[in-house]
Amino acid sequence: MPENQTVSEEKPASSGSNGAAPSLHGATAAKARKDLGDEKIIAMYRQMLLLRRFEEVAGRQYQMGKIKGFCHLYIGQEPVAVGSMSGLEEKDYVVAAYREHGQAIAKGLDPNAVMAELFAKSTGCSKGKGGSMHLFDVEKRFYGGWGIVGGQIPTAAGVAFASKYRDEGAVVLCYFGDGSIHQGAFHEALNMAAKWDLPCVFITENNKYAMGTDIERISAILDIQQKAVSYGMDHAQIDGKDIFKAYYGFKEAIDRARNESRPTFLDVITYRFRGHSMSDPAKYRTKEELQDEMDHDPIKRMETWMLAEGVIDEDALKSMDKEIKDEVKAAVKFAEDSPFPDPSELTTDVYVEWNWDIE
Amino acid sequence: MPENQTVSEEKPASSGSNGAAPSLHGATAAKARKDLGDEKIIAMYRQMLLLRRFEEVAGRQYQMGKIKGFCHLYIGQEPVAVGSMSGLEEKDYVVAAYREHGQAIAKGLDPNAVMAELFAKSTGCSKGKGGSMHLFDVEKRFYGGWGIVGGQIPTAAGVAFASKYRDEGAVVLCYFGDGSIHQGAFHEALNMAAKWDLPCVFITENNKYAMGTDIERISAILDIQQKAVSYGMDHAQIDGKDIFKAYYGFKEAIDRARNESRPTFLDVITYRFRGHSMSDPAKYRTKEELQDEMDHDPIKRMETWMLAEGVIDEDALKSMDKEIKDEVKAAVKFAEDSPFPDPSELTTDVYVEWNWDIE
Amino acid sequence: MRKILFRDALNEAMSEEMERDPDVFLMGEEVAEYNGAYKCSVGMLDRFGPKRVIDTPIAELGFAGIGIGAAMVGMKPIVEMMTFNFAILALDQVMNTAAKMRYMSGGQLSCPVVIRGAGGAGGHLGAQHSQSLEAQYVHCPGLKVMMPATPYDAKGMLKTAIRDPDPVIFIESEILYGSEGEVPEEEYTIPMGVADVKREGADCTIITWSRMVHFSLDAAAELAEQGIDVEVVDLRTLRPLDKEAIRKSVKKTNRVVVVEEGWYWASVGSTVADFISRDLFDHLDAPVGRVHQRDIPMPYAYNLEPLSLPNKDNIVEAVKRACYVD
Amino acid sequence: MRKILFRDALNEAMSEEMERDPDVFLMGEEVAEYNGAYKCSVGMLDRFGPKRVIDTPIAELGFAGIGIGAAMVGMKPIVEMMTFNFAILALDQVMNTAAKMRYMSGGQLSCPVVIRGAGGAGGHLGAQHSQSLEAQYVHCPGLKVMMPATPYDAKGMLKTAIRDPDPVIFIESEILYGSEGEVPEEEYTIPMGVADVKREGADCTIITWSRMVHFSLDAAAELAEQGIDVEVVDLRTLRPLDKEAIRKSVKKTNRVVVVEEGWYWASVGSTVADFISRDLFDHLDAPVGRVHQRDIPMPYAYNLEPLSLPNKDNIVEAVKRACYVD
Ligand SMILES: Cc1ncc(C[n+]2csc(CCOP(=O)(O)OP(=O)(O)O)c2C)c(N)n1
Ligand SMILES: Cc1ncc(C[n+]2csc(CCOP(=O)(O)OP(=O)(O)O)c2C)c(N)n1
Ligand SMILES: [Mg+2]
Ligand SMILES: [Mg+2]
Repeated sequence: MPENQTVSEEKPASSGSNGAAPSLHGATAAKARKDLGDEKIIAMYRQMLLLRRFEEVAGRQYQMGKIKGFCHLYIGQEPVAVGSMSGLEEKDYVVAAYREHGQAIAKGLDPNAVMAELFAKSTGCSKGKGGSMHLFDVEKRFYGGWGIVGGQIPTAAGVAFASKYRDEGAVVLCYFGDGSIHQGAFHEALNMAAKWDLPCVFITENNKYAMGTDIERISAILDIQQKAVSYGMDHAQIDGKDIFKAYYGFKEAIDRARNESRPTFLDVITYRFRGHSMSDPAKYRTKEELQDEMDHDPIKRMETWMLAEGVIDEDALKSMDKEIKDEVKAAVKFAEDSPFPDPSELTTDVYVEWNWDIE
Repeated sequence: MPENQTVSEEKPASSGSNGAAPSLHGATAAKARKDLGDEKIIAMYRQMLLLRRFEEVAGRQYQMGKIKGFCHLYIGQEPVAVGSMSGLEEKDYVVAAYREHGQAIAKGLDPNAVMAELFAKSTGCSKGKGGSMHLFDVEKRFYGGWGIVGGQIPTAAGVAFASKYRDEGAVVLCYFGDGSIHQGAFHEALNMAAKWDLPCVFITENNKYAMGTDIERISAILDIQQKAVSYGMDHAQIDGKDIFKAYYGFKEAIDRARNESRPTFLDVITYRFRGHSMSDPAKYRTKEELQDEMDHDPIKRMETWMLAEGVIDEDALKSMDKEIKDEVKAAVKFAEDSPFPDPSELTTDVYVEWNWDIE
Repeated sequence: MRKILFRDALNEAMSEEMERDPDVFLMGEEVAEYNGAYKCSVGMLDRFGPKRVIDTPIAELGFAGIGIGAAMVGMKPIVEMMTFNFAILALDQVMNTAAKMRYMSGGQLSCPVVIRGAGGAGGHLGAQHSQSLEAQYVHCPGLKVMMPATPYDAKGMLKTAIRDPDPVIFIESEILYGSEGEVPEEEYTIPMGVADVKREGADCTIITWSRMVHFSLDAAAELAEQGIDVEVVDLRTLRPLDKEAIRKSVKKTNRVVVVEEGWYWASVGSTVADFISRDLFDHLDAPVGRVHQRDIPMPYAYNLEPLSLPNKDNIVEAVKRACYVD
Repeated sequence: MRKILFRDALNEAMSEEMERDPDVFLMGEEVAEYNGAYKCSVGMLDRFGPKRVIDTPIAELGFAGIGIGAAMVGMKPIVEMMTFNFAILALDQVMNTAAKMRYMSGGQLSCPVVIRGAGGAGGHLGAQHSQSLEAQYVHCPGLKVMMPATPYDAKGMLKTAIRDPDPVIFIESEILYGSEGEVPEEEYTIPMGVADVKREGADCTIITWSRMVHFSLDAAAELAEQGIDVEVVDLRTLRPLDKEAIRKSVKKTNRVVVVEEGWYWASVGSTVADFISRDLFDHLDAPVGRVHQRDIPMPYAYNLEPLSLPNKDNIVEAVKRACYVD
């Protein structure tokens, strides 16, 4: 085993791990409670629930034709965004793919602005010009939103390069799917990130599928953290279905980036409950597999644990859910009430300096 | 250590291994003598010498302005081409980069046709249209000759794909430099070659430099055979300065491709004595390093061994050298005497079917 | 005649050619088990098996190269690009390998590969997913480029492309996959490099291709009501260009508008317009008109997207301008 | 005025801007320790250190992306492509990231990156190394494209490109690196989008750029002897196009030839010719002439290569044709 492999003391809940108790692993959770305190833990739960409710509503709005084009929901993967960003500082950067509503909101984007973006409204975080796949918020240091699989990986390394060059002490989290690791862009970027010690965490959200393609069908290896061996890069597999294991796994990588300016490659085991996009019936997986995953819904598992441990009670949970639902409803109303971009917006924002007539 | 790593019993002669005896390693050479017989061994030596003399003359012809453009000499790397192809069958394919005079001649291309190609003559193996970087001979199953670093790697995998699809039992040898392994094309091709069990041997001619860049300056790892771990591919490091170690190392990979239809990734340690191309003064390496390598000239080492073992005597060596020099001289004369392509050739060979006027 | 969908016409073309020639195979992302991202290969995995209908990883440069390499030794690969937006990643293999191998080898080999998939704007997919990139291929000698507008053409042209001994780039409008049209049961092919007059007319020629053929026909219908009789020439093949068809039509009408879905500068439309302006200089009664996408990345906002794309009104206007009518 | 080499003019531009602005850095293959494959960065590693002059692996897509990513957060990277033939591999990052980020983010960010390096035919380098690929960039909104023809322009334009807040593609003719020209000691810049009349004339306009400016000037000298007074307009910036400069010259001469080094179809020359044919329809006394590379991959054979490239004779001929002289 290569020296720089990080081994988590516990095995991640693999997809289809039948019969596993629907709660979080005791030891890690207990440690987290001590380290983080109940308030922070409740905030993390709240954020996961917010992502969930936001996405559920976005899905419905899509079906009603308010959101168009592609819309890739994050439902099921919430512990990845929330677990990774709970250890982040404001100055840190996030770069993501097209399934990025979760990361955007977890990085602090206003749900109103995200919903408005999906609705193609001028109040959207990208003024309605980006859409679901291209959310941006420079103030929150959230840099997209990529439609080209793997395209964000070199670019994120470039953001990390800048952070290091300017001595910002800021870390970059770069998210991508398991399908992206076969792209040349991944490989080229990781070699340079490792050679140049860039403060970047490369996060594979390994939800097992790239559209309809099971990773087993197209990847020559399944323990994909081994990809990091090619670059002598630190690496780990993370249980992305357990918010606390995720938190600690990411924390280690983030600390390494911040304190040692060294990148890490993470294979984060997760699962998406919905189809690839709104138009995907997801026939490539069995009902049993999906059901089993949903039985181990990471949000439900956290809830069970919180109740059992007395971190929160049923009433507080209920009122939190209501609050969040209202928040999401308000986001829809905000989006609904906002104007579409003015036609004059069509030809702005192409260049910073642009004093010629187009065409 | 991953299971599928092949370990050669002896360490390769690393660059700058000062004081090592200028002869071949006894055990492997002795075995080779038994396995191959003296005739074959002399033929292998003869081929190395042919490549050497051919290149020396090509270099001079370049300086005289007979050869133009880029011209990348293979001098020093001869055991790689000869060692790998000595285990090959006629039906096997070779795909190479731009430093491919050596592989072309080792694969059986007529030195006359190669020299004529460098001279831009219509009798050249590519009718003068390809040049030094684009040698082709479809009959000999030699498929280029690539100017784009790493571009030949997916294409070679495609040739292997066809061989497997049509059940040809033919193996593909794909050669590329140590600089090429950072290209996305390398990574994408290796994943598919491994996943699809393509009969391809991926050969890194690791001469330590990519133009002026020492591999240590741009590769995150130095034991580059570890790159194969990403693809669960068999791999080995080969001493490409010792013709017999090279022969056996390649043989194992070729057999694996032929008999099991499985690819191998090889890190072949070699060294180029000349600059990157004719215009490179190669100031990026020390005189001592170069001198040390030239003191261990693989051809000289084989010569010493053959004489010591009585495989051949001084006289035979001398007359062989003269014969080869004459052969190369004849190639120059052939090239010199051949006509340039007719101007009408300018617009042929663009398409197979082409019945429209150009422009 | 029976009517079938555009995507099914492509499926028939591929399936018939695979039946005919064992060297033909299909590879790409999601082409096998998923039946194609746009369902062009429905049933083909079942029919031809995994040896000939092959799912790839998301590695456009790599699998394009594999297809091209297989073609170099005589196979007839069909390489599906999920969309041509992603084919930018494979452009090196297309331009530097497929297009040049024959020339560089002095004619020893050929690259009979078809690289096909969706092009153009799909509908509210944003800037990275809504590009008409045919210019990249038309620019490059060694390639042939085809873009069908109807199910009938799609089938006949794709069969021709598969049989062609040279590399063919075959771009299908994403929006047209679901369109329906007449396609005979009997076998037929449509020759490379031959345009088709989709509507005859006397007053003005529209030169166009792919999805814009339909926009142009709509515009022609509207213009007919206003007394302007428009001829619509569907180029079908963009490289080589059917110069004779263009000459014939423009010499008749003396007025011409070139309509394309993509951007304005260094585009296929610009080169067709340039060809006409120079070759038919003495036959033009008005400057060549052009209709095209606005010179901007595509906005997601679904109120803005239609303002960026060409539409019937733009075309009507451009034809009127060419006819000096207002 | 002092005379310096083209490559040294580029070096001065980069060095002065790096001195001026700590956010400017240079990265690419062989730019640091080797002083540049074409020696454009001689001494820069020594002067600015390895933090700001960075050798990369051979991974064009990757390091272009890193440069672009750094630009997205406000740095000013100069990314050297050893030649633009290899930049095809990086085209996705250029077209889908650099060119679109500002638009997709609703104007929140910009990508002030310069991607520069050698373009055009170098001299007997064969098909994969001898391509003029500016059309790929001119086609794409969101990019700016500059191509200097003289050391003076090279320096002033590169300084402008580095300071420009948008992504600039800056292509230098490989053959011109060793050419000499006057360059003042004092600081100056040359504005984006402004063409330059390299020779005034009354009878016919040549529109051209980069290396072809010199071919055109040679042709103009020969034509002058034959009594034809040619104006040579060097576009310098290809995107945005200096339409006013073109209009001004063509309105004066009423005849025009567009000369480019690259291929014919869907090219920059075709779009410039198209623009002229349509915009200046009533001012043209002859069809726009075009001179360009033959529509084939570049042969290595050094007797054939000159037959493929444009040359003085082609240009002379085209101008005469435009002037109806023979
Ligand atoms: C370069 C490129 N090729 C193909 C596509 C089409 N595509 C969009 S998403 C996707 C699957 C990606 O799967 P994965 O990386 O696992 O991410 P997930 O959807 O699971 O989050 C594909 C093939 C694309 N957007 N870009
Ligand atoms: C894609 C691409 N980038 C850059 C170049 C320029 N170039 C030509 S050879 C070379 C170095 C390659 O080194 P290596 O792969 O080690 O092969 P070697 O020359 O040592 O045989 C470079 C950078 C190229 N030809 N193609
Ligand atoms: Mg996935
Ligand atoms: Mg090397």
